[in-house]
Amino acid sequence: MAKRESSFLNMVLTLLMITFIASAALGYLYELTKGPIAASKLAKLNNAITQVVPEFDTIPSSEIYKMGVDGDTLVFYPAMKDSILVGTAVSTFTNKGFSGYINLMVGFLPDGTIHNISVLEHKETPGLGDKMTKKKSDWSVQFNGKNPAEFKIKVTKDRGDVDAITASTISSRAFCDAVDRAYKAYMEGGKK
Amino acid sequence: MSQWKNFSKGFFKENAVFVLFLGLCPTLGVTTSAINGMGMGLATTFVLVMSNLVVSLVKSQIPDKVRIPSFIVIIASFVTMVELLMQAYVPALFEQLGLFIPLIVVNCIVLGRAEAFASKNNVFSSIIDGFGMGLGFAMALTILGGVREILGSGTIFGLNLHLFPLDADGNPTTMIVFVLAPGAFIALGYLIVLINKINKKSAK
Amino acid sequence: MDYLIIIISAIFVNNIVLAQFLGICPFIGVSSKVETSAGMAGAVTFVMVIATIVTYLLQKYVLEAFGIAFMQTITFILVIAALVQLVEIILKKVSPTLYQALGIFLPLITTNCAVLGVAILAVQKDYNLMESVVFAVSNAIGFGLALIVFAGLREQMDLVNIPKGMKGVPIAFLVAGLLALAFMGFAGLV
Amino acid sequence: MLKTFPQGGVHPEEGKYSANSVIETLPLPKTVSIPISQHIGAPSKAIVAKGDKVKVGDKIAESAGFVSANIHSSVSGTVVKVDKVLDSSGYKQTCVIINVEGDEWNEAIDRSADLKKEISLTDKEIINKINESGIVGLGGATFPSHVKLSVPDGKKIDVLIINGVECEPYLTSDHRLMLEKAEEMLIGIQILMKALSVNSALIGIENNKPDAISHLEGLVKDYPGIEVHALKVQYPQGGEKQLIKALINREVPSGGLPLNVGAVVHNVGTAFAVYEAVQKNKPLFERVVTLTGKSVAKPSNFMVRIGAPVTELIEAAGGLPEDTGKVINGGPMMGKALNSIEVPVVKGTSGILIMPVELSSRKKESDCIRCAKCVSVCAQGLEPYLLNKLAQLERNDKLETEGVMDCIECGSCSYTCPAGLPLLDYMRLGKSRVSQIIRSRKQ
Amino acid sequence: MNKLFISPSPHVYEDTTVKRLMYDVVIALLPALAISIYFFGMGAIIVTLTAVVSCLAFEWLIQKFILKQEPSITDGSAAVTGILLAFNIPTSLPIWIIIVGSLVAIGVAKMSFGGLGNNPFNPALVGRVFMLISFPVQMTSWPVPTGFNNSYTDAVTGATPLGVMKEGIGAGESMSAIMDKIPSHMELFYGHMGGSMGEVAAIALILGLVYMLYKKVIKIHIPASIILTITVFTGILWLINPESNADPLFHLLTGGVMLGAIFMATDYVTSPMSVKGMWVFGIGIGLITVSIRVFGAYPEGISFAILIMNAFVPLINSYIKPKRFGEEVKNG
Repeated sequence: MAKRESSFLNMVLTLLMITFIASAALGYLYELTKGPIAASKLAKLNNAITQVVPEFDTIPSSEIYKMGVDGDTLVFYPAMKDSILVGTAVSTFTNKGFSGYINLMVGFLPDGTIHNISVLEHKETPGLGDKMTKKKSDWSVQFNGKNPAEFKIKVTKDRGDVDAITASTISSRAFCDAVDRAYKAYMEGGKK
Repeated sequence: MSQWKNFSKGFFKENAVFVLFLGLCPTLGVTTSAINGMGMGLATTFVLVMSNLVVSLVKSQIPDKVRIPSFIVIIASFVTMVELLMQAYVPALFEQLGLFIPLIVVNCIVLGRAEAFASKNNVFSSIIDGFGMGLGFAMALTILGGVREILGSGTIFGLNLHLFPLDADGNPTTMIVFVLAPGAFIALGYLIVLINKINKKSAK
Repeated sequence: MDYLIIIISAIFVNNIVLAQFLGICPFIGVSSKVETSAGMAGAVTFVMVIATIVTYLLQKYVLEAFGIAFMQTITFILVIAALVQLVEIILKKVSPTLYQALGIFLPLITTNCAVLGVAILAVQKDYNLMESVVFAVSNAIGFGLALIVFAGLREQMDLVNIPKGMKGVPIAFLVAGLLALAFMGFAGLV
Repeated sequence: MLKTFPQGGVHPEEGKYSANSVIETLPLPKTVSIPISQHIGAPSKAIVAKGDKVKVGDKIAESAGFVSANIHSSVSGTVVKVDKVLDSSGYKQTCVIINVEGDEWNEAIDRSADLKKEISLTDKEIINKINESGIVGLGGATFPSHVKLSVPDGKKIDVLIINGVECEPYLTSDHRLMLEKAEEMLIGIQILMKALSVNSALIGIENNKPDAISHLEGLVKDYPGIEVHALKVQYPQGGEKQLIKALINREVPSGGLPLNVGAVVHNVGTAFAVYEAVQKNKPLFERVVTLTGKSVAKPSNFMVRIGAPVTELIEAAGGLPEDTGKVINGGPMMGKALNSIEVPVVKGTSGILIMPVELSSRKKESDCIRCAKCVSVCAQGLEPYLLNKLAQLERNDKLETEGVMDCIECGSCSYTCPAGLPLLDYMRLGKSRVSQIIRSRKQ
Repeated sequence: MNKLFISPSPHVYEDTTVKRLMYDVVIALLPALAISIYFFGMGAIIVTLTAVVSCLAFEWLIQKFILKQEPSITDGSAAVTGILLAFNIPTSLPIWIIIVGSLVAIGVAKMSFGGLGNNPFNPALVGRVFMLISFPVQMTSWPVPTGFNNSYTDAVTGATPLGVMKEGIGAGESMSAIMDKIPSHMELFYGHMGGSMGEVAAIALILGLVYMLYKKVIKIHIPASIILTITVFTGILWLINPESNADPLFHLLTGGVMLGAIFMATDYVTSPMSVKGMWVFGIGIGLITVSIRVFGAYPEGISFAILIMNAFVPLINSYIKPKRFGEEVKNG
């Protein structure tokens, strides 16, 4: 088979053809995977919500409300059982992590007590700051069942009640910052 | 060249990472664990095989001057497919590998094989070549990921090896450096020395 | 202040080469001489900034506007490839001296993952146009800094007796590793 | 503060054992071998043949060009042969070998000891006379002196610098000369000043010769325009460029000559030779040579006829010590190790240094630890560690840009290197390669 | 007559050798070692012995079996690395970690580059930073200085003055309140504080400096430029706001500034060759040190600062040259 000549028309046609076929194929695949991608994202979210609030029978991810705080947005996911609010999961954040941004899901009971916390996204140092995730250590369990009204969300070094992760004061401090932000927002107007 | 040779060259003699020093960014970037390395390697293998296949199929239809742009489009399409598929079916791994998935498109191995091999050889050889180079790449990434995981986390494929003494909190005291950037460079440097030695020995 | 954070972060804390592992190929391949490294750094800066601007606009006004964000990879790489060609042609006409200095590096840049990486990162981080430009410039500087320092180290390596097995790429990786180790000290600056 | 050059320098152990030994005249040797090339430039042409009778001061070889010098017989007797003989360079060189018979001097020479102060010759005549008398730089460089005095058109010289530094350890010949022949030397300086038409001459002397400094300071009052300057004891103070910088704070440009900054440098020995040539009509056929060393029985300074074998000097100083390991023609920093002591004294021989065995071998070599001592001692502001490496790797272009040609080969770097690296050896190698390249580029 | 030796000039040599220089450094380190043993007791002895022995052992093993060279451990450089490594770690560090650190220092940072004279980064610091990043918990548990009352395995730990300050500022306390929790400047000067074993006693380190200057082992420029830069930089910050910035003297006496400036930054192999270059090097170290201390995550920054500037040394050497004799005239 002889090579096609590099005439201008040939070149443009070839590129157009390839791009067209590629786009078509991708468009098709996109449509195909759109569903599963959305589903997996939702599953992750729901999973996080389920972890941090007591049992519920509604779909919190469909009843969200938002609140702008500190130049970013907190998202609230109310969880109800038998039409009674059993808890609210709050997606909160901090930029003070050792490697910047950390995204947490904090579950509050209606009175503001922390039910549980799960880490959605972080870039903290493996072996150190990443101990904030449940997978690596039980460190974050100490928040469970504490009400920030009595339990000061600050590391002990900052005269708070939280024991910092050994050698990761910054990550611990950032974690507290995010939880504190969620709590304040929740108490100020996030309770619905 | 026998197809076996064609296939196996990618593992040692022409290993992309250890011998040709290609595709180094993902090699260093994602190999914090063996499983990540393997995942990245397999994703790259997929793109490599598919792009080799398509390129060798259409090679005679493409005018020389637009060869490279055409290859890039073909490769980029497959990369996007991998992106979409991983996002849909292995979201956790996709998150771990992050930026490096779209960056497969600029991985020199892929374009390199398309240009140097697939555009000159028949479909079957090209597929074999893609598999060989891809799996060799995956092997390199898995080895590097494994080494870093063992030293840096004390585990292999997530399995605790109980190599390191525990600290006061009951966590193993591992060499964290190896899961961080410096450890990646250092580990790869020494691995290359080792592989070169082995290659030289086997050549004799 | 935000810009300062972007700048310090990109140059020192999250150095594109030493912490993000982007642009490793030219880092290892081109950096044996300080002068060529400087040329490469110049060319990358040039392309990176333009590419980031163009891809930013494309992302905002085409891909997102039409809901085809999944076409990102394919569009960006094409834009960068075309841009490199364009820059080459324009440079040749407008400033032959600059072309002489940067010319040989331009073709290499298409496959420099740092350029594509920065373009994608700028979009991922949700920067606005000005922030994206600052981000691109800082990353280019970070790339240049790493490249030039590294080239200096490698020039010195040429003058000492490196053990046989370590010569070439392995020692380069080792130096890069120790350089990255040193740069860890910048952690937490932002 | 004593004057000195601005950067680098070392201070080796001085070892001036012969500083107080009055200059003795060495007994006439039985034969002399006078090489026909004792200077930088073209070797001269022998004008005598086997069987010829010569007197002291007779010309036996003729200058073979502008940068060349006449050579005169240092003895009277019969030419035995003109043949290749091993000389102090370590190579066989054409020498005129003369059997000594009596001590009959050429009649033109004024052998009286009277000091002749008034200068009757014009500047042109002086230069001719110096050329005729075969005078070369006696500090060791042996550059024909008349060339230095013939200032090219367009260049302006305003100062004459007289090098009485003698910064080489052990050597004392200049020192003794300044003490014993001071007035002759000063007149010689005046002659040089006249030849160059300058009104000012500065004598630089290292401060470890206070007797010479005060002696000369007392005398120069009668010699207008001549000044004596004490200089810090710091090697290589006697390097031409360093000396000019120290005395008049002018910096000879890289690759340039003292001429470029309006100065001409002559050695005190040369000044004395000029006096003898111009005032006494005596060509250069003898000079002061120091024979010294740690274990030498009688460290001495001798007035020696050119061509006399080194063995005779050694005998006169008490014989070759048992533990001799090395015999050096010149000082320990820049001198040349002799492979035989049978070689003749030449115009450039300022001293013969005998080193005991334990000091003769080189330091054990180890790897460079980049301590930068070589950089800080380099008076030329070079980086010997780098040049050493570049020369080993034969990176000639880089060698050139890093200034290898500026090296004055003073040896301070090798002297100071704690790793015992032969830095100067490699720099010399580099210099010869680079100068070849430069030469071929010019063609 | 004996055969005469023939060699090119020069024929005399200064009586310094690499070995002597290295042992002079060891001697200069002894006062600080003595004070460390006084304050940290058994731990200091164990740590130093472990580090020195393992550095020597690794160098010997690598030279003998991997590089197949003549072992040269008697040149003293491995011993210096060992002592400096020990000086840079807390005295309660587990022995196996010290051995890993020594392997990194000698094996990775030094021998991989071909041994003494070839390494671009200071081996002891590479070892230290490697350990600091790998084992942050162990590397930041500082035994309180209680002499031989301290048990090695189960030392009571406390914070370093810099750590106290960093945390205090983080908690929003004022500098005067923080200073009350920290030993007085006088105590800091003779080393009564928690910290890496060799860095605590400024006075002993300065004594070492004086010895090395007297013996002409090092030049003053690098220590002087580092100390000057830190003084000026922290002085400016302190003058701007003394309530949130510590005074310059505090900065000089705490952390590894003295140890780093006197013994680590002056390492021949990894510092610039020219005097001007030394100034640039020292100023760079000073600036980075203070930046890390004041703005960064680590309370102490001089180790990183020196390593970072080590990386710049080749560039400094190629662009900041000694003034070449006769050069100006040529150019102008």
